[in-house]
Amino acid sequence: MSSTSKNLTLSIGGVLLTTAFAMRAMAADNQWLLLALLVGAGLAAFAATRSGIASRAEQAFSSHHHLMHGIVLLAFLSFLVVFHEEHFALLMLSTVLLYAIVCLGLNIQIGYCGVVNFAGAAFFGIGSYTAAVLVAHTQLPHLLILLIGGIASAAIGGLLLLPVLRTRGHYAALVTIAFGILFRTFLEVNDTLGGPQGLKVAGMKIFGWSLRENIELGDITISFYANYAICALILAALAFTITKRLERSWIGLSFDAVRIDETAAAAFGINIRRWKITAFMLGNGFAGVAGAFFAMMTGFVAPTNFTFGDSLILISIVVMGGIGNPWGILPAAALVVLLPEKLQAIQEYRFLLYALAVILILLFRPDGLFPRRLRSYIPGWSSK
Amino acid sequence: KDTVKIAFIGPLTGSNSAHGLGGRNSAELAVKLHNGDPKSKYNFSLINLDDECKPNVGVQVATKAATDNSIMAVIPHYCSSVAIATVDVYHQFGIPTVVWAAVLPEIIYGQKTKEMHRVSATLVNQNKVAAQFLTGPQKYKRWVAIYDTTDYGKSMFKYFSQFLKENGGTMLGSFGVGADQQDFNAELTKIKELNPEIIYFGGLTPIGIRVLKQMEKLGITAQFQGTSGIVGEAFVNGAGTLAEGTVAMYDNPPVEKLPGGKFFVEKYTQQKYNEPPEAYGPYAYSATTLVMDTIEKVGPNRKKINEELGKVKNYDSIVGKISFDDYGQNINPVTTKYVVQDGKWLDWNDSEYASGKRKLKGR
Amino acid sequence: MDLGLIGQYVWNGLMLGVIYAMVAVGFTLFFGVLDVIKFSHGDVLTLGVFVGLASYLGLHQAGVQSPVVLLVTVVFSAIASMAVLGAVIAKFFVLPLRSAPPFITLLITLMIGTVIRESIRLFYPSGSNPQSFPHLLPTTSYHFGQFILRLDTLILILVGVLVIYLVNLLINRTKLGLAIRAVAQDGETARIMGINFEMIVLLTFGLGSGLAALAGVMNGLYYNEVNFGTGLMLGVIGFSAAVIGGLGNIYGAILGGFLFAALQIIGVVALPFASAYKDVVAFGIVIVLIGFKPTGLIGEKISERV
Amino acid sequence: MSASILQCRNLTMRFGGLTALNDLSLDIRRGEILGLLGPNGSGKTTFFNVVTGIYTASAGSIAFEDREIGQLPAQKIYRAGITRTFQRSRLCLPLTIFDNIMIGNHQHLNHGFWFNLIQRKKLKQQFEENYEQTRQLVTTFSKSLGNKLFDAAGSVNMIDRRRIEICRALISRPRLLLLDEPSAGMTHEETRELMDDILAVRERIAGLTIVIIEHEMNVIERITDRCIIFNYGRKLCEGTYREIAANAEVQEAYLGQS
Amino acid sequence: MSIHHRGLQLNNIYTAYDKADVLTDVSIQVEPGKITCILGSNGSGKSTLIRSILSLTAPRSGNIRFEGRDITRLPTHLINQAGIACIPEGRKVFPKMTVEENLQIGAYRESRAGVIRQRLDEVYEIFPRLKERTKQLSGTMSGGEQAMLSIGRGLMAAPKLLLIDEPSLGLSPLFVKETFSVIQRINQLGISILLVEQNVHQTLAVAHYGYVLMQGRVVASGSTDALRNSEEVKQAYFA
Ligand SMILES: Nc1ncnc2c1ncn2[C@@H]1O[C@H](COP(=O)(O)OP(=O)(O)OP(=O)(O)O)[C@@H](O)[C@H]1O
Ligand SMILES: Nc1ncnc2c1ncn2[C@@H]1O[C@H](COP(=O)(O)OP(=O)(O)OP(=O)(O)O)[C@@H](O)[C@H]1O
Ligand SMILES: CC(C)C[C@H](N)C(=O)O
Ligand SMILES: [Mg+2]
Ligand SMILES: [Mg+2]
Repeated sequence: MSSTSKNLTLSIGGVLLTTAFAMRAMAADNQWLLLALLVGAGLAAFAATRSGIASRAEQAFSSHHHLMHGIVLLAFLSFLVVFHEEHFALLMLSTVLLYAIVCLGLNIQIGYCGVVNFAGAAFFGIGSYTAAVLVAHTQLPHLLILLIGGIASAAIGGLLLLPVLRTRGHYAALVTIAFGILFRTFLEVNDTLGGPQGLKVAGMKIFGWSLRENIELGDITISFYANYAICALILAALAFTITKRLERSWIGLSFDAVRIDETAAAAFGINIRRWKITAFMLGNGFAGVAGAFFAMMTGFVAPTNFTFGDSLILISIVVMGGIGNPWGILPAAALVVLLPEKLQAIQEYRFLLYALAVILILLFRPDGLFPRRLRSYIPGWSSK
Repeated sequence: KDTVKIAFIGPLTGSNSAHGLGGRNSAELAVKLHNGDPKSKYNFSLINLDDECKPNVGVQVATKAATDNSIMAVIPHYCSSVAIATVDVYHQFGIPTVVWAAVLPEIIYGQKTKEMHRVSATLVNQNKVAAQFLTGPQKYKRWVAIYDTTDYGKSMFKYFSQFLKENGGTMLGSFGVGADQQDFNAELTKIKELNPEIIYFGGLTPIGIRVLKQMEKLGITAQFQGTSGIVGEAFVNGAGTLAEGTVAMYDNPPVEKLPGGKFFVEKYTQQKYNEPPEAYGPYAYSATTLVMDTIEKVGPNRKKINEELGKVKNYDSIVGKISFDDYGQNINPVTTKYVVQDGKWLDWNDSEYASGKRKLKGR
Repeated sequence: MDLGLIGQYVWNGLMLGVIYAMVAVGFTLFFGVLDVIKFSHGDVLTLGVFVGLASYLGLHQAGVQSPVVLLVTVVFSAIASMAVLGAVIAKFFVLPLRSAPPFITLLITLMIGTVIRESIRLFYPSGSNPQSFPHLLPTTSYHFGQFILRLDTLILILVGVLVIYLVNLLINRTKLGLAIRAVAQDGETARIMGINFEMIVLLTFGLGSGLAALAGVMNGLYYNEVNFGTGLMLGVIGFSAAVIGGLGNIYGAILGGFLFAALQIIGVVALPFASAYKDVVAFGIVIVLIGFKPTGLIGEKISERV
Repeated sequence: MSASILQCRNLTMRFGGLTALNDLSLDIRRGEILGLLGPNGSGKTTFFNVVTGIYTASAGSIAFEDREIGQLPAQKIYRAGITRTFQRSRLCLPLTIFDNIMIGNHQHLNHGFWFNLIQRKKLKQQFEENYEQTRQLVTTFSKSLGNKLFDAAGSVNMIDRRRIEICRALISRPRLLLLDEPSAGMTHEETRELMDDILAVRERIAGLTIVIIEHEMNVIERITDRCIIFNYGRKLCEGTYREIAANAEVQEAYLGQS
Repeated sequence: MSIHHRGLQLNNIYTAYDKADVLTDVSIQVEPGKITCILGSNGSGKSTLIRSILSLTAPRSGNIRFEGRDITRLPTHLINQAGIACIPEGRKVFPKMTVEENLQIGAYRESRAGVIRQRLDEVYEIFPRLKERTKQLSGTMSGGEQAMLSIGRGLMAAPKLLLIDEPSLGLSPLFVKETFSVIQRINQLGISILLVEQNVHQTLAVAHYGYVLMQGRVVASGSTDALRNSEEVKQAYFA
């Protein structure tokens, strides 16, 4: 076997193994089994990195990206098939995908363009509330509402543009932190949007098809969450493609230049404002769309969904995945969303353990699980 | 024996976790005692879930419990804001539900469902009793209200002001505050300016303590009146001597006075839990026994359990007889007036305040 | 409005401002020395109060009655233990990650904060409930019309101001301060100059954390209540204050602290029927201010050289 | 078209109390290589910063190809055709060498969303064109560097980094190139190589005007057509290297051969 | 080779960054009171040599002795304490501190105010430009001005041995001359000097003894007179 095809096998094997693992962990009820699984995964990941298998697999992954994308999609679909009856597992899967979309947006902002955003949850929330209000008070088609959620989020984010453009570093961080807290407090004290109680949202309908109904195929009942999961998957795939293509383009290059050295970038004619605005709006748009979908999926939005703490969780996904690498976001989002959930068994100790787990991961992989690699514009391209 | 799963949901982390953990321990105690009984048909296993007192988390764990077909019933929620958000979930998945502590009326009366039942009271009655008692025998006239802006606080405030009006008291001003606000000096200074005789506080223990302490700092001498949200050891422990004379209504007599109170306290102490049962522990216990007894009767089948729960009348529990109305609300809880005396919540009627030995502020 | 009441508002604002400023100074110190934001700051503060409280309860049990002894023990146990903890965090979690992206430090300290907070809640006896913090200062009060001046508040404000002043002297007037700033700007070169880099970093983190503990104890003495979430909002506000004032600048932190307190108080006074909106207003104004002063109110004035 | 490509009139740049450029007037002629000399702190780098729009002059005017550019922001000036290197290397070290050079070619790249996200075929084509162009440019400087275009810029040594910086400035085919101490930190040999490269490039790009700040006199002597000496933010004198080297004032203030 | 050599001795030093070996078997001596220079082209490992002495990049093997004491891998600040100061490559002034504060940091180990004052005056005398700018933030100074400050800061330590890495970088010809004469003057005050430079002519003119480094190895050494005519130097610099 040639070394490339060997690496490819490694790569495919890695994806399949991860999927199998995720399924097993998802189904695990027993905390000891779960613990064993987690430790096992940690060791396996460690061994794979140390032995260089991981980086070879990664290499193959990026050079055969079409094939690999297909395989990842297949992995998701197989997840759907296995858990077709399990409402909760599918809900979790969809949540992971939606969080991933928000984080892809944050990744464009923070990882590419260097615009820090500590209010990811707030922009997610703007999308959610927009959807909640529009679903309740208008007849707009729900797909359009998704889009409007994104636009609303980007537009309200636009109010922050002036301070965001003028500040850097921690000062820019403060702008978004303040906004995040303001947003949450506003929702809590304001009555028209339901106050701290939040709002109920009707389920999503696409062209008359209600996503909130189970599908009966003969004897098999497919959880209605599968509908949501599939739609979330489509959205996530779209967001992913946009992010990845952005990176592999001149736009991505401009983002990088702005992030790394504003002064030098300006000296070469790069319009700093334009790119910061683009990244900020686009990222918030992602969050808004995901938020709108989330609202229609869970049927309920409340200020406590969108706290500063939630924004930090979103950032921790980006950081843990490896800043700037969209591929890192998926496993990190899965970890961050599922771990506390799976740890329900240990109840009041779960946040403690979750925090400890994150600390350990960061100490051992300070650049995140999958650090970003050098840009290649055309995957698999090599000069003749 | 077959094992049947039931779920308990409450705030196990976060600032209301004291009550959540007390409830959980009580529910666990009920399950333990039941499983120890050789005559029972089923073994029960209790799944404990944490709603963090956040509606969104609540919806998530409610979904988790409701969609798990092996779970036969849920005993959910301390926080009304969470409970009200989850009603749809329970309804949609048809899982039998007996609420153990949340008191917002709409949880049960918002829409008529087969699934929702509640052993604890609604907050309506306690506010009625409070308004009548304080304007009547105690002759207070001028109120100011501080309430947290969750639906619990807001709803408390809404009903109290309504009953206050009916009884001829005046509300000089009201202040909605954040559920985790630290500093109330600004609000209290304003209140000082308004100079009320009595301050109505609609909210939970943590900020109740803060408000009380900061009142003292500013030399506000008005009487302090709470709601069921502050009845519990946590409040007197936190507020110390300042708690003296605080009045609040709560829909149950003190544990010792409950029909099964002695028994409960004794068993609870035997288990050496780290946390006290808190005010709603007995309710959690009763809700759990009710669910288990129902399942014993009709077997682990969600539909049948719902039907059977709908029919509950005069069920004997440690908190007294439980009877559900058409909506599933327990109609029996009787509001009891409480007052803090020497670091303990006492039934007003047993206190030196009732006997006239001590007096509320300004009386 | 009654003059006495206005006085009361100002006085409340002063007290709040002092506490915010002390927390903000800590943030500025950490930022100053390592260019990192330590998000566990608020939780370290909380832990400090709990240590103080525990030592109070211990002594109290042992029969110690003298308020002075109790006070001194509470203050010193809190400061000393948190100073050590701050140094430990720096040594094992911040320094090893110095070459990693700054977000990592932020995240890891955030998680440390969570660990601290959850540990208090879980392992302090009935830690999930608010705890009563003892009165240890004289509570004599003087009435001037509607204005009540309590001796304990006065003492707290004076102590706060004094401590901030001393820290300021330390940073700007002493060799240690010089070393701290040198380490902040270029750790390697500072080492070449004979500065014990690690020691300075640990000292600074110890100092900042000790300061947080003191602020926490003051907060406890003022409000007579602590809970495991006490430091959470204080941390966020302290951070905001430090940044809005201008990071790395002690005066900025102080200014930011008082500004924030003022905004909150003005929010309630100016919006009598919408006092719940006071934080919305305060944070809104912060956003606007930072838009006009992108490097903080007392910002660095140098333009970057190329 | 006038003979001078850049004209400065009465330029003044103040930093607080310090006047870094003081009523400076000078002309740069089309196609020449001009040496900019002067003691440390005499305002040479500041002059570059003002011309490229990184600082805005406190007073005075700058005309590039007869068009006033004094108030324009940096990116517009670059688009007008002036590029530079920095005294302290300012490469984006985490990016590839190719990326760094492409940053210099920003204005010739299509930044449309449609183009970048959807028309990937066209993007590929533009990428390949640019790759070819970059490879050729880089190869004139160093063959080995030309083969490493997709390595991180941080992985190569100082001299190669300088080369990358110069390529970054040249890729957009500017008409005025400003080099700030390109030879700093290099040995004589390396400096000579680099200067040969620069001369070669000028051959290739007809009409390129170069201004070079240098403290290395043999370099100045070898490659400049003309020199201007700064002192205290003013023009001390100008002329060919031989002329200025013979000037007594220059000797005293700058060369130190009295 | 005596153990009680009073200057600096590097014996068989190997140093590497991550994977890349930079110094291979380097042995060097700096005689007390003398100027020793290291010549070598870009990337030959000169700065790495200095970093090894200062334990900034600790050597993998070999040892370093100063005044007979083993200082290999000693923490950097203790090496400074032993009497070795450094003027680092690229000046490395503290940009957000004033000129005077930078100089004070140079004398960090000295606690007597009077002595510091006196040294400040000495430095100001050598570099009047610094005296004009005592309150300027050093980050805003021109490249050459920063170089003066960096040298001044090194002098403030009054070290026994001064390591100087490419001091003439970016300096005007006049100033390069001045710098070399300053170096000579410092040396005459009794301070030993290890000078790393690319400026061969002037370096050889002031130094007493020299080494030539090529790809991390010492390829030639000797008195400066000898070096001036050596093949290796010509090869390294004037090929
Ligand atoms: N941003 C700034 N703020 C304050 N002063 C500055 C700034 N930039 C430059 N200066 C001052 O302006 C003067 C000219 O600096 P400039 O960098 O132009 O000198 P230069 O001629 O390039 O010197 P060198 O050859 O040493 O690089 C110097 O005295 C410097 O300190
Ligand atoms: N931090 C580092 N990590 C990895 N390699 C490095 C690092 N610093 C230097 N190198 C490599 O080590 C070798 C020697 O570098 P060094 O800086 O010691 O050379 P030098 O002789 O001082 O050169 P110059 O004249 O450019 O200052 C070079 O190949 C360089 O690329
Ligand atoms: C008194 C408590 C049981 C009130 C409860 N927290 C609720 O929100 O309804
Ligand atoms: Mg310059
Ligand atoms: Mg070097």
